[in-house]
Amino acid sequence: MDITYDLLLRIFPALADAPSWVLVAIVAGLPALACFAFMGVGPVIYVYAERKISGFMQDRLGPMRVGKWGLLQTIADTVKLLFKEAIFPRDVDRTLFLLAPIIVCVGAFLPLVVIPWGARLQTADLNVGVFFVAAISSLSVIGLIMAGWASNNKYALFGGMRSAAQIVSYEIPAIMLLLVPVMIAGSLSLQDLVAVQAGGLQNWLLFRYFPIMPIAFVMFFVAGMAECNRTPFDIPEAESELVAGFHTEYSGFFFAMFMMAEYTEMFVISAVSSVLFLGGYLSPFPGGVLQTLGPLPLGWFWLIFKAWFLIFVMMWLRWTLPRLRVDQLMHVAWKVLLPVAFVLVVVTGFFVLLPETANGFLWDRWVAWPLTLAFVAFLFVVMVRALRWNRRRAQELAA
Amino acid sequence: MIGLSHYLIVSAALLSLGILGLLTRRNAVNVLMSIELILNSANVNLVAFSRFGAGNLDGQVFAVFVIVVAAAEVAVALAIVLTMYRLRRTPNLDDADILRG
Amino acid sequence: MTAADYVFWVFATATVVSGAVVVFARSLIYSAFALLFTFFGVAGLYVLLGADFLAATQLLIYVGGILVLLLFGVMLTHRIYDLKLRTEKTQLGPGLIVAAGIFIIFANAALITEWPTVGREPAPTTKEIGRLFLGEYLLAFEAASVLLLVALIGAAMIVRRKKDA
Amino acid sequence: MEEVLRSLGLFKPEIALTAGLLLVVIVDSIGGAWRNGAVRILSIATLAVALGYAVELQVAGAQGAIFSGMLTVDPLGSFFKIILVLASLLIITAFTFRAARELHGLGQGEFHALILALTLSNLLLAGANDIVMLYLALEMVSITSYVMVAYLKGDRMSNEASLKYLLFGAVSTGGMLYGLSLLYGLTGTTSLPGIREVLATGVPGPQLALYLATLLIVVGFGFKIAAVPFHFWCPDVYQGAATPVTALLSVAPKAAGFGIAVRFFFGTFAVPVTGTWDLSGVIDWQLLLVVISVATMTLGNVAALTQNNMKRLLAYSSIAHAGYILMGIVALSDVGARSLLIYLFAYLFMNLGAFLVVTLVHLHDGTFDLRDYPGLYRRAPLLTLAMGLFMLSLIGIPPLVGFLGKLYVFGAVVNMGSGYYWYAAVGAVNAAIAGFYYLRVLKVMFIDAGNEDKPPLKLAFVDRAWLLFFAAANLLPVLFWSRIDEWARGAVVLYTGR
Repeated sequence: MDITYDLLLRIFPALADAPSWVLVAIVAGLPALACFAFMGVGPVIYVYAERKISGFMQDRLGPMRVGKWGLLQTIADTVKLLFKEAIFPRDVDRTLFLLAPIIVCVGAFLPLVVIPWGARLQTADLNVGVFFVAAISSLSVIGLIMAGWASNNKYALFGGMRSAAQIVSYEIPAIMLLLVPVMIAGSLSLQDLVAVQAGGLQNWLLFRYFPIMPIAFVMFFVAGMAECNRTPFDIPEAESELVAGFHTEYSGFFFAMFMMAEYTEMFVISAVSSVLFLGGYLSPFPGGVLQTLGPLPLGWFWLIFKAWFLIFVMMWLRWTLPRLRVDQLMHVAWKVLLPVAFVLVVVTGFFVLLPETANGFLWDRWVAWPLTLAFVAFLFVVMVRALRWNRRRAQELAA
Repeated sequence: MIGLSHYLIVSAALLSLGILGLLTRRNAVNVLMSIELILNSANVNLVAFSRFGAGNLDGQVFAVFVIVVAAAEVAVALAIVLTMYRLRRTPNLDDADILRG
Repeated sequence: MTAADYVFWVFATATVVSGAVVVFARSLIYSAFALLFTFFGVAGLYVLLGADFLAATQLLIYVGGILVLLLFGVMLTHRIYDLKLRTEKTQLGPGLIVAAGIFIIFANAALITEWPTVGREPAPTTKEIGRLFLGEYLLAFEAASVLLLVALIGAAMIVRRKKDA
Repeated sequence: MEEVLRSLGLFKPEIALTAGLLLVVIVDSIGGAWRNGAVRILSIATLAVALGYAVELQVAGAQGAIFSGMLTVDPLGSFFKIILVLASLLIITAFTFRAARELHGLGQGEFHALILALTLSNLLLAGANDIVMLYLALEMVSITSYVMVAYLKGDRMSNEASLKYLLFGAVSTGGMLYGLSLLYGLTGTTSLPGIREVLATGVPGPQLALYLATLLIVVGFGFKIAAVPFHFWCPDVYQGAATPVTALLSVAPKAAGFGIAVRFFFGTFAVPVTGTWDLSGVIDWQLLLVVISVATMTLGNVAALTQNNMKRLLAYSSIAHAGYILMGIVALSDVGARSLLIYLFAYLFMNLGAFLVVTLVHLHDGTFDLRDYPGLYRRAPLLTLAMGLFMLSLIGIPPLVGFLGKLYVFGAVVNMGSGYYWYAAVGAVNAAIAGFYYLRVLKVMFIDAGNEDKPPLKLAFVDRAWLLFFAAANLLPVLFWSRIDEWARGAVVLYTGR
């Protein structure tokens, strides 16, 4: 809040004389408006990207009709959704039915308040930033249960309960893993977390403490993906089992709200992951190159770039991995992620205490980040080769 | 100006609502909710005193422990309520009446 | 009134009104969802009181943990296709009188007592609370972990269906 | 860091219990056919080590506040530690899975882990020196007890008992928490010595909040020691829980509750003067406790008269005994505190003995009903004689330990002056009422006819040994009473610093 206030006064010094309530309204309203705009427009882009990407991955073109390369397709879809009649089935509990999408949306949007777009571009630099994100994201659980319950439909209820169980289970390892960067930075504030990663790619937390942080990052990302119910963790809305999960009965605008919340949540998870592990709004080049372009700060660009890359990974994984069963899902959360997370936290605690490694291990500066990059590249190459092999095989079969 | 007494009155209201729930509700889960109201009222007290009265953080730390205890209590309580439901298909406390004498 | 005062009234009203819904709602599920707003309102009061860490804790544990548990409790102890979930209320009259008496006594006590007024300006609490946990309250912190362990063992033991020797 | 290291030296019994608890959990989760035996041996060893450390603390007369004033260590606390650990040790060795029919076929690992956790939290409660620690320890004791009561999970009575216990407990501790929050608001500190310092100078202005706080805190203690009118849970819980759990609950949490009550009322709500304490502030909690105590013993005894279920009978009897023990707190003097210690010591052996007999009868006959007890003398003379001894001890017949306990308690009250003679008289009348139902048990067992056709009870050797042990523990202490008296006298040292 105060950051916005400072920024505002710098741009319009005349506002200092305005009555306090005007200032408060502007300071509270502007970021809210900005976030809301971002939330409104973001999903349009994500949905288009998702459809195109899945198209390419499945060897088809995706939407092509509306606009050049189908660019206007999602806009048309949005307009259609907004003007469609919102149907209320006869036996739904109207109050809760209406309240549920609102709560889910609030839970998805509120974390944006603390996401830093730049050193001074942040709605509120909360002292408990990371903790706040974790706390707020539990809000959507309630919304999902509420939606499932209010629909008065057994598939919706099962979907709601499943997603609640899933989110609650994955929240625990996710919060444990949040602690790893927090312990290294010694702060819960997202600004401080970014600040410790300053100085280029090799200082990103992902590339420090070599075997620890890459594991922590991957696990956090997996847990985060499970929290926003993405494939392979989309059991709550598994269309082959539950029709469409908790939003089976929703249509029109309210359905759009759920979609908006889901994509926003994806963005939040990706943005938080990049803040925690990938240097947030910092540019990857050493010495702050390209951190600003002339007078224009580029922090927001880097953050969105990293976040969108992670969103791309999510969409990529969607078409790569099959859906898990419920028992496998719980197995992953409780018997794989959680114990490893505990071990990581304890080990990191020891290493943070050791003075020599206070900034990562000795080998981190030279060895760790190339190794991590090489590993990622290797994964990429393997995946591409597998895809190529697949295609060749398909052609052979066709021939 | 909002001061200590405002918060204390909110807390007193929550406390009496919790007690009202205890006295009038017959469903075990509902009684648990009333207990949560009471715990929350005590927490509001503790934090308000920490801010306006005592001037130290002991109250806030106390409140954190209260929240932790509440979580443990609810977990055990729901386990017991679930067993009760499994044994006699009702969550109503009035039906729990085989122990008497 | 300053802006913070308005915010106080909003949160206080939300807390008390939703607390009343918890107690008076005919349907159990409404009580449970009203509890969400009570917890949220209380968290808002914490923020106004300068307890940011506690507010986040309140949301994380009460909303993300306890309330979800309670909702599961509600749904698992009812036939879940029954949307209404009516619960019985008894002794409403005497209960109201007792509760009103308690409210009057405690509100009166809050108003007439000369509380200490040292006070503490709102300031970030996270670091200080962390220090207290690992310093002055170290033992309580460890004891709380034992308590959680016991609750975990106990709850798992109670709901496990099969007897295993 | 130095503070922690210093504290750990005075914290050995609790450390032993924590380590044992974790070991038991780990061993139990490893599995294997040998785990039940291993868990049992591990728990016994843990409790024995903890007992050793507690005795060491007592002998050394260690005093001081540890962990930045969270806990105190003093001879009084060490005395309670010894009693609490001893109670758990006796339960684990003499009762549990072999002797208790209800527990047959249930998992042992969790049971032993829970007993260790309960003991640990009892010790923390008895030594708490800060209201945060007090509340936390109280809830630890309570939550562990709820789980233990629910241990017979397929059993409706056990389930219902635990639900009642839990709801009642949660409400009373919630009320107590509200009282503690008011106390924090009034004094601005959570440390008990700090609170005493503020209360000693007096709270300015109207005292209503202080009264409310005291009242609510008494609710919490009253629940823990099952004093009237917070006793409703007690008979149901005692009846519903497995007998070893009942036996443990009737002694350990109650003793811990008295431990913290003494600390609270003597150390916080009063100012220590040599030999006696003076009331601090304006709260006349003595009067409040006198009323509670009289109501507790009277109601407990009267209600016990009509009971036929032995567990319920012993439950009401334990309520009545809590009333007697409260006399020691009301006395507010060294003599009072000493009488409380001695009464608890006596109560430990007589009550556990009585529960052991009830357990053994249930093991062989499968009944808790007094109406199934006739003819027991002919079928199991040793058992019946031992029961006779325990019953006489509970009445307070010389020269058994129960008599000595009552002697000290009544003496402490008489010591307070002529204004309290009536209080001692009420106690004496109550002891006479109590005689009726204890003697009724004896009459049924020795004189009444019935069950002639049933075969004699074949007690295992271990059970006989334990019966003899408890009988001796009731009979023999009178022989070296001066030592015990000296021990208790030396234990009445309350550390009230920060």
